[in-house]
Amino acid sequence: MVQSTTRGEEMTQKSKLVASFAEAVRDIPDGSVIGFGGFAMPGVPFNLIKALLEHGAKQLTLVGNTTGGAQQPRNPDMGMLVENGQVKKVICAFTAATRPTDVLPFTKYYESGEVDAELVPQGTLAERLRAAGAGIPAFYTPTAVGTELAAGRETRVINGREYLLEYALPLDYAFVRATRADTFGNLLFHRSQRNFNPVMATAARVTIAEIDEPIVAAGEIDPDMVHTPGIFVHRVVQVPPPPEGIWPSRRQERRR
Amino acid sequence: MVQSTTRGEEMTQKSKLVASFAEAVRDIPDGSVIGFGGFAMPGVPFNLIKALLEHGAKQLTLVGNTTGGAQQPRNPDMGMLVENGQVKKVICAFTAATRPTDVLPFTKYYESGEVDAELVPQGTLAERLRAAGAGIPAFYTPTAVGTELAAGRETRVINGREYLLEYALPLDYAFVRATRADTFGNLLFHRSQRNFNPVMATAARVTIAEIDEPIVAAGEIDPDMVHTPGIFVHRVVQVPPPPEGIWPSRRQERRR
Amino acid sequence: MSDTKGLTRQQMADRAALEFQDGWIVNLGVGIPTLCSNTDIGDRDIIYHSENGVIGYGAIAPEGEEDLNLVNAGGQNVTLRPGAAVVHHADSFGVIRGGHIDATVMGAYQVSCGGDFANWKLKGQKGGGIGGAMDLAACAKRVFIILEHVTRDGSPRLVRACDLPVTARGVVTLISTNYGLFEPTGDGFRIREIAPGLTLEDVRAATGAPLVVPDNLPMVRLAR
Amino acid sequence: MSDTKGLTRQQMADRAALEFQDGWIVNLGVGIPTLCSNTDIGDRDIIYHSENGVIGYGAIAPEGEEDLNLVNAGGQNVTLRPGAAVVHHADSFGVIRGGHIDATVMGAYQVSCGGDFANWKLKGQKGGGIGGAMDLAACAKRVFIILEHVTRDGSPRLVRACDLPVTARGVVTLISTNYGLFEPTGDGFRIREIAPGLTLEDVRAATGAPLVVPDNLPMVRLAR
Repeated sequence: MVQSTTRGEEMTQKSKLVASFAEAVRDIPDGSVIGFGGFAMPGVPFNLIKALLEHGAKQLTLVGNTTGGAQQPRNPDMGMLVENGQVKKVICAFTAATRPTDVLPFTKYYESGEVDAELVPQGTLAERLRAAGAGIPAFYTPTAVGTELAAGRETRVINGREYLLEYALPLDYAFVRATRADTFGNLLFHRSQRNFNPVMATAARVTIAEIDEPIVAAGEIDPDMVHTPGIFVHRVVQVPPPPEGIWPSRRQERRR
Repeated sequence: MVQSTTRGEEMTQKSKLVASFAEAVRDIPDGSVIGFGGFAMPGVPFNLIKALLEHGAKQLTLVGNTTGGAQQPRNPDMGMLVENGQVKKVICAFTAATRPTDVLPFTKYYESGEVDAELVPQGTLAERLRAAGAGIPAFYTPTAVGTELAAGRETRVINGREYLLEYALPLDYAFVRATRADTFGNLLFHRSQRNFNPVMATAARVTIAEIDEPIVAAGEIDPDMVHTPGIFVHRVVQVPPPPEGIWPSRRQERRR
Repeated sequence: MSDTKGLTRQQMADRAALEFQDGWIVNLGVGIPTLCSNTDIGDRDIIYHSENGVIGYGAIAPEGEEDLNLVNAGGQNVTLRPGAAVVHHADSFGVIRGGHIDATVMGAYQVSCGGDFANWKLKGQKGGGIGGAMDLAACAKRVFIILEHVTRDGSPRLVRACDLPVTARGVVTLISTNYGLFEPTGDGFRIREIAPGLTLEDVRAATGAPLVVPDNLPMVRLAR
Repeated sequence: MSDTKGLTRQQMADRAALEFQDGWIVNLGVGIPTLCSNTDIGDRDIIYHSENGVIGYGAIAPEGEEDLNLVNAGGQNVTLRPGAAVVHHADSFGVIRGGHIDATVMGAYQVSCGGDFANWKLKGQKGGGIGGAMDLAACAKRVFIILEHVTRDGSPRLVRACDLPVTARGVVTLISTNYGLFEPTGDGFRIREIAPGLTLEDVRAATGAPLVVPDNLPMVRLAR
């Protein structure tokens, strides 16, 4: 559908297409810092998380909005890596669910001290990742000033307002999910599937993407329409149809 | 061509379409800080600059990559506003041309002290504008450390490297040029027309956009494909065909 | 919901939503605030923003027509209105921190008369659930809080000082409870409107700081 | 160009370009560096980035086929290669500052043996032309400088210390001049290759800091 006016040879003959999720995560060592796109169901790299569960790397630091598991049905999430004993620390915007009546599977691991967590406001989390990708080592933000999260930390008054110093959050690996990709790794997201995925991709040394639609040749995506440029993406894997591949499902509401 | 799956009423019945460039700039007061998109020929809001020349607002601070005028043919540029006596200060990445043999019309106004200038590395300029739009009052960057531009300014060592503190650069008005727009102000840029335009739009209290293609109804642009969301755009003006409207032209190379 | 006095949850949301002005960009938190989008506010156009980068979402998607890649901040499958745009998470919080949100509506455990509020951490809890609340609270032009006037055990939620960890300080501009509509004044709460079936003494007894009462106290307005 | 000894401008660019490795992301500055894209480096794929947000541009557009909204950093109408992407200026400098540029190639007035270089301001000038040079110099993985070995009046451009205001300090990794290929060592310049027709004594006389000379000094390599 999109029209391309590119010309000449592809920028690289070396496709970034990887045949399986297992192969895509095989080299991830113990101790890695891994970021996960996704907000609620859309954009979560379910299949890569499943492969990482099977891969078994340990002492991981996970970065993402939430550890998951408050909603049913439950697809692979960061919390499962915790339950599987692979995780040292989680950096996220929720260590407990939004509604006090919900229980995140992760919470008990955190409360017992088995797994560490760093609780970060969602916008600060997104900005710290963006900063890491954009070479900004630190920045000031009004968020969390005057709260427990700012206790003992450096603040600065600028134009009469107090701001909190925050540092970039670089990743070793990012797992993302996109709708469309070409073999060079250019990505397009559909609707709110985008969320954290583009900033995770820029913050990581190695970005691995699982892709909904058949992966196309470089040149098939209009350069103006790319959400994440291929230079930020290192491996792309095609999500197979269900049940082999894991896809977003309709959420079961508890109250109707 | 783009497919829309939006539904229901438009978000606002109040179109942002303004009938003329003169009307779009009419309320700009003396002393305003105005940002201009554009890098070389693409994305420069020629028609809005022309209207501002005719409007005559004075004591302006202009923000943009360069003041222009090194290349022929010369279309309306920031330098013309300087020559027209409307400008107090320019914040830009060039007060002189890249090639020492080129002469910018602006340079003599700066050298004589008639107009002030703040020389900012191009990436720092873009990031300061982005910061203003994104509510980041200040940030650190490795750029310009150890140079004359950093003399006497605050630096900070983070993870063993020295960084320079830079502040957000908010604008009163931004002038941008885009290829496509809807009546809600959502913008699409073609190729390198994009450049500074999206960051100028987010940094400004009021963004005025001149548009190449016929302006479409809200809902005609795929929400995934929007480069600048309409919430950042306040007035859109259709560029008429030449000669009434001013369009990018082929550059005349001096050396063939 | 243990306290059934006064307004229903939808009415509390309605009263807050009636404050929205034409063209506002509004962010609705999970829980009662999401009900604000059901309120009939006439021909005023509101642009709903959610933290995950959706600008201009509309009604909940009809069953069977959901786009599973399109949710609001509460994870519900929504629709988009013509003119909508999608951005990534860092840009979405750029919209918030950049001061482009005219009003954010959130739930809370407590609000103080100094405009502080608490909604991310329970007493004695390790960690909590912040989400986008601290960003929204610190940066939106107006912070509206909707909450039940008292806790399940009858204690006031409108207090002199929050004893729970705060989400932000001095930011709340309006409070809609089942007992009425309030504004923090610094020393107490100005009651702007009172819920039907409640007396001023009922409200006073259930509020943890002095009430500032106007000469004529209207009932809560629920229709435009 | 007043000094016609040694390599041509295209040859100086060719020699720098031969250093590019497969898959590198490269930013070419205006002037001689743009000639690097003409060099035949075989089947090595290079992704060219320009400051205005174009990732993956290709050859100069044929006359009559220019897209007037598509230029490189020098303002020339270029083409895009399949797989190209366009981003805005802040994101484009995110690519640069984020350390994603494998090599930046720039012109300069002077380079010091400590790896400093100067290319934005002439002596006594008020202001100057920085553009993206300081960002690229501070953040690219490798900084290659291409310049004429001596000034028009015969003074060395490879010096102990720059007397012009520097663009960045200690960043230059490779220098391609019409006299040969050099690397700053801190105390001097290591000559890696010498241009045909020049003697070591010619080079030494025209260089403002000690030369470090290998046992076998090859001629400048101009083909892959």
